[in-house]
Amino acid sequence: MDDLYREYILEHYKSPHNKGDIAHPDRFAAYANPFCGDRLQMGVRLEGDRVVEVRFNGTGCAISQASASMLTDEIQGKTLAELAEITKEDIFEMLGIPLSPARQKCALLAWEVLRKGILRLDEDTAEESDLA
Amino acid sequence: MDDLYREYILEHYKSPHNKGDIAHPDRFAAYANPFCGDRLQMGVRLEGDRVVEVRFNGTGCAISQASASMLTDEIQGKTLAELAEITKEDIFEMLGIPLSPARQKCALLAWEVLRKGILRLDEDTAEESDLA
Amino acid sequence: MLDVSAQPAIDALAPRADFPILSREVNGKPLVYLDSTASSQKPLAVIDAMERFYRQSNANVHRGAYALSEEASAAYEGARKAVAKFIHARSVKEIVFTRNATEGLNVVAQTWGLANIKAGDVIVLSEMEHHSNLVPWQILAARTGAVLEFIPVTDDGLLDLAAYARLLERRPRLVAFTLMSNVLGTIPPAREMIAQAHAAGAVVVCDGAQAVPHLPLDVRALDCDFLAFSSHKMLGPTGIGVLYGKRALLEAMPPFLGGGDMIREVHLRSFTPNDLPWKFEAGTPAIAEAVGLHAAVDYLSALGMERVAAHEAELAQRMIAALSAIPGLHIIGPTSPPRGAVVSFTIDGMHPHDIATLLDQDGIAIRAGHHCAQPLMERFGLPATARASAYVYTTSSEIDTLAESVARARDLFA
Amino acid sequence: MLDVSAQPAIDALAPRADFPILSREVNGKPLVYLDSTASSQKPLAVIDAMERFYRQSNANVHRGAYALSEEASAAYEGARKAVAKFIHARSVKEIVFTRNATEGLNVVAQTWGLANIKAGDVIVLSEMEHHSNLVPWQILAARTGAVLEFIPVTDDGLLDLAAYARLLERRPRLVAFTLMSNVLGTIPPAREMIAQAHAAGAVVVCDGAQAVPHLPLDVRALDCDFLAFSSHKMLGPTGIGVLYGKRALLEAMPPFLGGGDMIREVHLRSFTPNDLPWKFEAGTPAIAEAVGLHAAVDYLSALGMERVAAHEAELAQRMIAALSAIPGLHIIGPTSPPRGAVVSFTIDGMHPHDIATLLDQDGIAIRAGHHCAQPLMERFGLPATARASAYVYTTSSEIDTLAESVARARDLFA
Ligand SMILES: Cc1ncc(COP(=O)(O)O)c(C=O)c1O
Ligand SMILES: Cc1ncc(COP(=O)(O)O)c(C=O)c1O
Repeated sequence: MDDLYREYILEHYKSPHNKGDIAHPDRFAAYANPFCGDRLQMGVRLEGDRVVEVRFNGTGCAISQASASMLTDEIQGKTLAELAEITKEDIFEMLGIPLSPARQKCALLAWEVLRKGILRLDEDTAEESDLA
Repeated sequence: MDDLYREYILEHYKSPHNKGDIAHPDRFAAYANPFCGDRLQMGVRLEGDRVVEVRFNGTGCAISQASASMLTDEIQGKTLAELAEITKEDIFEMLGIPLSPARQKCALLAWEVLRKGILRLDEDTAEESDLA
Repeated sequence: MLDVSAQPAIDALAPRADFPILSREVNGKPLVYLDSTASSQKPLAVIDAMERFYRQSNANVHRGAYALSEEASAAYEGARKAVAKFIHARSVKEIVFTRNATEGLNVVAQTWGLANIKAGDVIVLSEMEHHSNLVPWQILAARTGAVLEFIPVTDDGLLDLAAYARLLERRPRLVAFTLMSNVLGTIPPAREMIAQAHAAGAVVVCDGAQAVPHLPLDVRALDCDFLAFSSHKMLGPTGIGVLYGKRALLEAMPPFLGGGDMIREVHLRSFTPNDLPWKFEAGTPAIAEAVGLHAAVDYLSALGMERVAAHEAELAQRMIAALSAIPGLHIIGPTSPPRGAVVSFTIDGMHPHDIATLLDQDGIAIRAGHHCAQPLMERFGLPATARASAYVYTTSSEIDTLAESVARARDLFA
Repeated sequence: MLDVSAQPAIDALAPRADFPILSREVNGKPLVYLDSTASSQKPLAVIDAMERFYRQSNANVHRGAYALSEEASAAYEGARKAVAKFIHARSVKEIVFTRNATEGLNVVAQTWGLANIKAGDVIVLSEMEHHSNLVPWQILAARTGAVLEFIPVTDDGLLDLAAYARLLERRPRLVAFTLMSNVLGTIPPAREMIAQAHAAGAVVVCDGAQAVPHLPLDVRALDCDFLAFSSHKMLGPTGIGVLYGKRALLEAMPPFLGGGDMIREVHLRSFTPNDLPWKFEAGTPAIAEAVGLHAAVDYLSALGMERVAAHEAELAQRMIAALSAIPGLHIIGPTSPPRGAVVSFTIDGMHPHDIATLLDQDGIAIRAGHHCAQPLMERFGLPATARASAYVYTTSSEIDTLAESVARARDLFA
């Protein structure tokens, strides 16, 4: 049981970092988890192409909330180019817990909002590899 | 093999009775076998409500052609009321051969044209018994 | 917490040995399958019937002039007759095989609906519908300009019948609602609602996806005009469902899909549709699946649908009692009969997904999410619920295991 | 009559013991199954895969936060990947599971078609299409005012390519044709035809119901825009089929049916569709059937589709040689390669049904009728044909048995 719900995951869940709204974000995006419908939104304030403030909001499971909490910690202070380097695997490593495919979707929700919504990356070519 | 294709069936098939067209039929109907798409048409001349002439036409298998040949022999000279008395079972008895469900449809094609097309019977109530 | 062990045990209604999957382990624990509302498990009778079909009688249906094809056709049409009898239809012509309940509802929307609904017509649905009984009507409304109105759901999970009566005053063309909510377990008073709708001049579509597996159902007594349900939720295979429709309505409807089997005659530029029910079955149907559904219907009939309903009513009360004893846990939906054995709940400070994941580690399969009823979640201001559901193979000791595991999960997050 | 015994025997390509039904007797004779064009028999690998799924992993897919549901989802999506690879699609997003080929063709007609076809637009089909590739376009034409034109079939059963070139000058919006005729065995030069259609600005829909089971197929090389086929004709179960579509086209299309799984978000009066391919899969899909299809695709891949095609090419020539030696017998369709191992024939003075019934009494299953291609029958001035077809389990000695039985049947009617 405690494999997944480690102390630090529950802590991030109960006291999430960077949770809330930004009044006038430079970039803002919201995205629903296709697995469960939970919505997560994220806003950033930029100076040049560097994130100087980030907030997320929405309800979600411990995995998605902890992931958003930890990822927004990472985002703070990075440039958009640096953020584009973050991979799925980085997220899994950051969380440090074994995840089933369904829970991986929860873990990646914040990362998806970041990539598709904030960084506005076209994921098409990346997803072409689904036959590997 | 000869169970189904008895001598008399093949004879009716090769030399069908009452095959052809009537120039000015009093009643005329055509119907396709839902099982195979073969069409069979039938025309009758009436005097009062008595059939004085009947002809059928169309291509079909030995079973449907022999059935039409034998049924039209029966029709000749009967009143419409008498014809309405002819049942499916009468047709099977008339043919005198064992028929699988699919071939029963062939055997009954002429009878269906007679009932629905010539006698204009509404079969709805009769078919309600399909849950027996 | 309630001492459930003090209550008399409830055995499974069906022999558990009939269901091979129930002897499986999950995460090192015996499987406790409490997600039959999403899909039921299958008895050997169903699995074997399909296997036998493929090993002995497999062929395409309807047009084969050889023994195997006649056997397959007889098996397929025999399944239709069994289904017709199971729901007390008048004729096999009223039974159309579809892929699932969802397709059945879409068939009505896209054939009867497009032919009969005009701009400004009112369509009455309820707030507790499954997406499959919402989206088809949204698409229809978008195409035709019809107006959708909704029977509200009360705080205790019932349909607001006074509001329904007021909606009927607007003389809707169509009323569509579920005979049992897949989230709340609510069983609305369908017979009265249908009579009222008919009095107001509406055609009534019932979503039977939950009712047909769990309750005795008689379409003649109910008098609904259409009824859609799925095989996979009633012990049968995936890949097949049923649309029941009153014959006169089906006769008057244009066909849905075009192709083999649904035609009587085809020319290059025109066709004549086939008779009922084949008019609505284009292409090679789900033959082996019909055979499996037939076996499922026989299995349920042998158990007796009255007994199935009684078994589940008992389990529902047991589940509600055991779960509501857990601090911070809230049942969403009616807590007293009539209701189905599907129980939604939330726990303060816990997301339903985390509940389900923690239970899974105890071998317990429950569902968490919006259960394809997002508007109902919105109605209750919830992102999701956890949902446990029972069926003929469920025992009270499984319910006890569920309650213990939920209590432990809650403690972890407390 | 040709002395077929003088020719070398051709063994089955697949072990016959893999197909339990082939050891069955019909009317006291060993079953000789020569109707694979209508539906194929199933190897144990397929039957067992589905049985195993129901016994071990059955659950609903996509939204379950428990192990069983994740297993079922992985099995279902794994099948999609296997199918994508089998036809060399670019992505699983291009693979939509349908009930059968027929539904796939209707999906294109009712979504892409209704969104893109306008009054006066030309749709080019061929005279040898199956009803499933005719009626959907007739319905579309009736709704939109589009014009249907047909590539003629020559007396020897080939498409008239000169006439096709002329039809393309009318710049059709859509060209739809079969990659193999289920009556004549004709295999049109699809690659060239598709390139020409694209050059003329048309979107191309291919009916792969016969080609996918019997020929190596690469949608990227072929470059068709849509391709529909059925599992039951390629060793897989009934109840499932596939629609392949190029991603950009699928993305731009409105959804087909509304309901669970095909949505991303639902409100009372609106919804947003899900991503590809789920956008086109409403309701609980044919899960066990996908598992069975996966096993079928693996089985065919292990045999090798090149070898399947070569085996059938040999059997086709053997069948044509043996049958044409019978006096009064006429082969309908091309008599030399490239062609499939489906051979239609007529016998002077005999209706095809009587041929099939007489053969059935020898345990031989062939089909007789219009084969869901009535316009093609009209083209040849025939009410029906008899049709024998071979597959991976067919041997030359079965062909010999066929020819002997046909000769005897003919003698009875002579
Ligand atoms: C060429 C062709 N197209 C389409 C179909 C329709 O296939 P299904 O009935 O599986 O939808 C068939 C099957 O008979 C066929 O042979
Ligand atoms: C009430 C209700 N309606 C419709 C459906 C849709 O059933 P299916 O997915 O089998 O089409 C379900 C299944 O979840 C349901 O519970």
